[in-house]
Amino acid sequence: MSSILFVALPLLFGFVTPVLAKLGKDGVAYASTLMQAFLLYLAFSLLSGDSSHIEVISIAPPLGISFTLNSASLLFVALFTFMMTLFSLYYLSHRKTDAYKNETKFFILINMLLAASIGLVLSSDIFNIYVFFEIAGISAYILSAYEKTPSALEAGLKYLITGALASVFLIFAIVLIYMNLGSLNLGVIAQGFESLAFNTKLLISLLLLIGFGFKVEIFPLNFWVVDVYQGSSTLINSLFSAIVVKAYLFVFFHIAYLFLPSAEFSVFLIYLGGLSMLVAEIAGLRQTNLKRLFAYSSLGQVALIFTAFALQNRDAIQAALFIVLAHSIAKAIIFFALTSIQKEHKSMDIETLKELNSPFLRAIMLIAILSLLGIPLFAGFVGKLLVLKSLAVSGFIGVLVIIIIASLLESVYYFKLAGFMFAKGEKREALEIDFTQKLVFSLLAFLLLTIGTMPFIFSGFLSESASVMLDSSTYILNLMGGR
Amino acid sequence: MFEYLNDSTTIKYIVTIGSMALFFVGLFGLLSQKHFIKIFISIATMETALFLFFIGNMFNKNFTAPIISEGFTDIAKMNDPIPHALILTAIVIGMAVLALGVSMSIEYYKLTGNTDIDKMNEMRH
Amino acid sequence: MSGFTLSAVFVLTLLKLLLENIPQSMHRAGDSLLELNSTDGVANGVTTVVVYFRGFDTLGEIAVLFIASLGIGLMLSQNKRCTIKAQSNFMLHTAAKLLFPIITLYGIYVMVYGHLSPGGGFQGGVIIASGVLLLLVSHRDFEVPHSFIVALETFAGVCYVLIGLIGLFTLDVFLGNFLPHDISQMGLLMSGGIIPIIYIIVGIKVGSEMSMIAQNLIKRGDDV
Amino acid sequence: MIGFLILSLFLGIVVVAFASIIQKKLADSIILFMGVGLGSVVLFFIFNAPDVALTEAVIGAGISSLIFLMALKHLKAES
Repeated sequence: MSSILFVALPLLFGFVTPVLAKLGKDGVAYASTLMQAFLLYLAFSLLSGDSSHIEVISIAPPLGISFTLNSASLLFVALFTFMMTLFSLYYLSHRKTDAYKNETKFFILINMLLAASIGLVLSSDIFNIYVFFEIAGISAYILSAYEKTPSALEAGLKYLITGALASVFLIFAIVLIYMNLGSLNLGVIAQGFESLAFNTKLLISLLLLIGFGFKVEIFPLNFWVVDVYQGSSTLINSLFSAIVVKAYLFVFFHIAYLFLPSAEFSVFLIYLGGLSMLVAEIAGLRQTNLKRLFAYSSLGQVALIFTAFALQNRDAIQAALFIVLAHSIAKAIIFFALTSIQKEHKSMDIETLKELNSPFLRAIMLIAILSLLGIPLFAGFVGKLLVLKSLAVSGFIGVLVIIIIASLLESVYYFKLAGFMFAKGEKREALEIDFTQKLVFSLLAFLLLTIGTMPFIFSGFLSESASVMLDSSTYILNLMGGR
Repeated sequence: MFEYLNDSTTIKYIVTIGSMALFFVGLFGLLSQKHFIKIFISIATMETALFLFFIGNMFNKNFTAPIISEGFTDIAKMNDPIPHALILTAIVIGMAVLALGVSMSIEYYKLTGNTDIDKMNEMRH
Repeated sequence: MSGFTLSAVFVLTLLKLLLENIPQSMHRAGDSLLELNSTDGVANGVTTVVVYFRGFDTLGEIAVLFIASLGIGLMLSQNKRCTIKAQSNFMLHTAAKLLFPIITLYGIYVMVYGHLSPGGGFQGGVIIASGVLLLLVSHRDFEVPHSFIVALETFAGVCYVLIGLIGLFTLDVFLGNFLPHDISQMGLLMSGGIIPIIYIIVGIKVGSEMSMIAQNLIKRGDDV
Repeated sequence: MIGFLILSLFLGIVVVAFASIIQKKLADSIILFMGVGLGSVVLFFIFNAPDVALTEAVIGAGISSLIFLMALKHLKAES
């Protein structure tokens, strides 16, 4: 019952917003934030409840669509609602001086994005996943073109064309699955997948990989990502980086664990992840635009998460979940801070950091960067260490070396950034950050430090989520038992 | 006329090869054409090819449409309705995405005078 | 020609893999659905699937249309509207006026009989929107009443979710069929419980969204 | 008969689609694309899917071609 609410409430809110707009723009803004806070409360009350949060909901029970809420999907739902609530809080104070045009449409779009991301994570029906894939996609296209400048429109168009292509391949995979297995329910598909001919299995997996590969930003298919990040507005990038990619990553691996054709395929995925990380970091080295630079850093981190998920054992998945948390929080900080900087300095060149006169922002950004880099006592460290450890245990020494090289390259540009931030030089007037924003920043930074210094608080739940994610037989059993 | 084509396996072959040929045309257009409208037409062609592939492969010529009406009440002899429902949904979604893409390209053209997908490089300078 | 070679190689590989094992006819989910279909008293199997068994997909689909229409409005919105140029041809003018009620009637028929015959909300909605499109093209000064459309689409969207939630609270199933749907009524207009109602709601939503899309595309000012 | 019908319709659709893709003039290209939509409507009808045929008729061949034509009003007409 509650898992439907996570999707139905934001959708309902989106549908009523045009009428709510009659109340005034402030009303919509506060109502939207309140609704997201309510979802956050719901997610956390489920998290702190009893440990077995498995809930399967079937819509039209015998053969319809099922939603599964277990520890793994609950973790992502909580992350998304948390990030979205903080985003709204940040935006509430940002909009006083620098609101988007047609603000009600903006609120509809972010709530639709939230509903679709949650739907992607919860859904247990492959065609339903396609529908949410499209909702998330289409609201992301509009959000990236939102400002209607030439570069924003270019970003939106590139995103749209690649997204439409991705959905063509996803439909192809779904068509083949239904033709060969006669069902769309993930449980039924997972049971029958083993018995298919090898070629069909290979074909379906490749089509799924191409379809989702565009969205999880994996190497040959990620040519569009950087332009989209640069063209869209800085604030919206935080949503792309903290929510949308994470939802696609979860769905992709959730499906992959249920039906992966062979062990060779997962080795292929591991090498693909390592390669993507290396390429992203090399390309990131010579960037001078901050948004572009952090886009490359996102690509690198996502590739690291991809590699960790592809290792397909419990420790690696736990590590991946740690990086998911650390990366979402750090990127939210970075893009919020860049928004504040851009508002003041009107430029996103790396040189602007020299003129930045705000000790608070500098400290916060430094924490985020150190966490992204994986320095001990910061959140990124735990995940990276665990990934390297499980790579070594599984015997992928080549990938281990590639990731270490990529991390070193990464550190080059992060230190360059830090150097720019603390360089002596002419400073602008002090950049004022109001109380709400300070609260958001401090909360996020505090979380990063907490995860970094006391990972044991989280590791229990994360390892449970990891084993739930990997345990496909229980998932199938619950799905079939739910009927 | 051409009775040997009426075999259900032959029909499946015709459908598979024909729809993949259409898919090829769409993919070729996507890779070779530059104009936005052409790109969107290519994507729409690819989608249509997939829809034809799906419906055609699930089609059994001895069965009826999945609608109960006078004289057609034998449920066991009806075509599977699920592909029809899925394709219905997919057609509408595809159209929505294309319409959005077209409107974005109109705005982009108004601002830059460019309709060429290869010349989209606002960010490279 | 590299695009040609690349796509040819890709599609030929696909074709080889596809032709090697053409799926056999087997028992699929749809067959069991058809058996259940008769218990709902809805003659059109596709309608049952679209509205009832896969109702959440349809909700997602109208959400996609809603967002797309909103996005198109956002993209093409500007202060300057298309100015009235030459008045269109008298024949066109009159013919459009005459045709519009007929098209609308046909759209409503397709929409209302969606559970009995081919067609339904999507098709009916789009047919009505194409009537609006005809008016928009032929009458340069015609404008879709904006606030009315907004009210209509909000009403439809909210009704859809609310009907789903009522089903959730009464029958423990999202979009549960809580209205009487007796099998003996099959083939009558009043049959199938909530299914025709939802399809009409979908039709209203689709029709209003598509009309807005058409209006935005046509009335976009000619120069910046 | 039905096999021949399907075969010839597919042949027609592929040829028309190819012509639509390589056509230089966009208006012609869109009209040909409408032809692809119409052909697939007939195919869907043959495949016992009247609902899909109706949808494809109003959306695939109808509205989306009209959207392309409306766009043509605003865009450069040559590719």
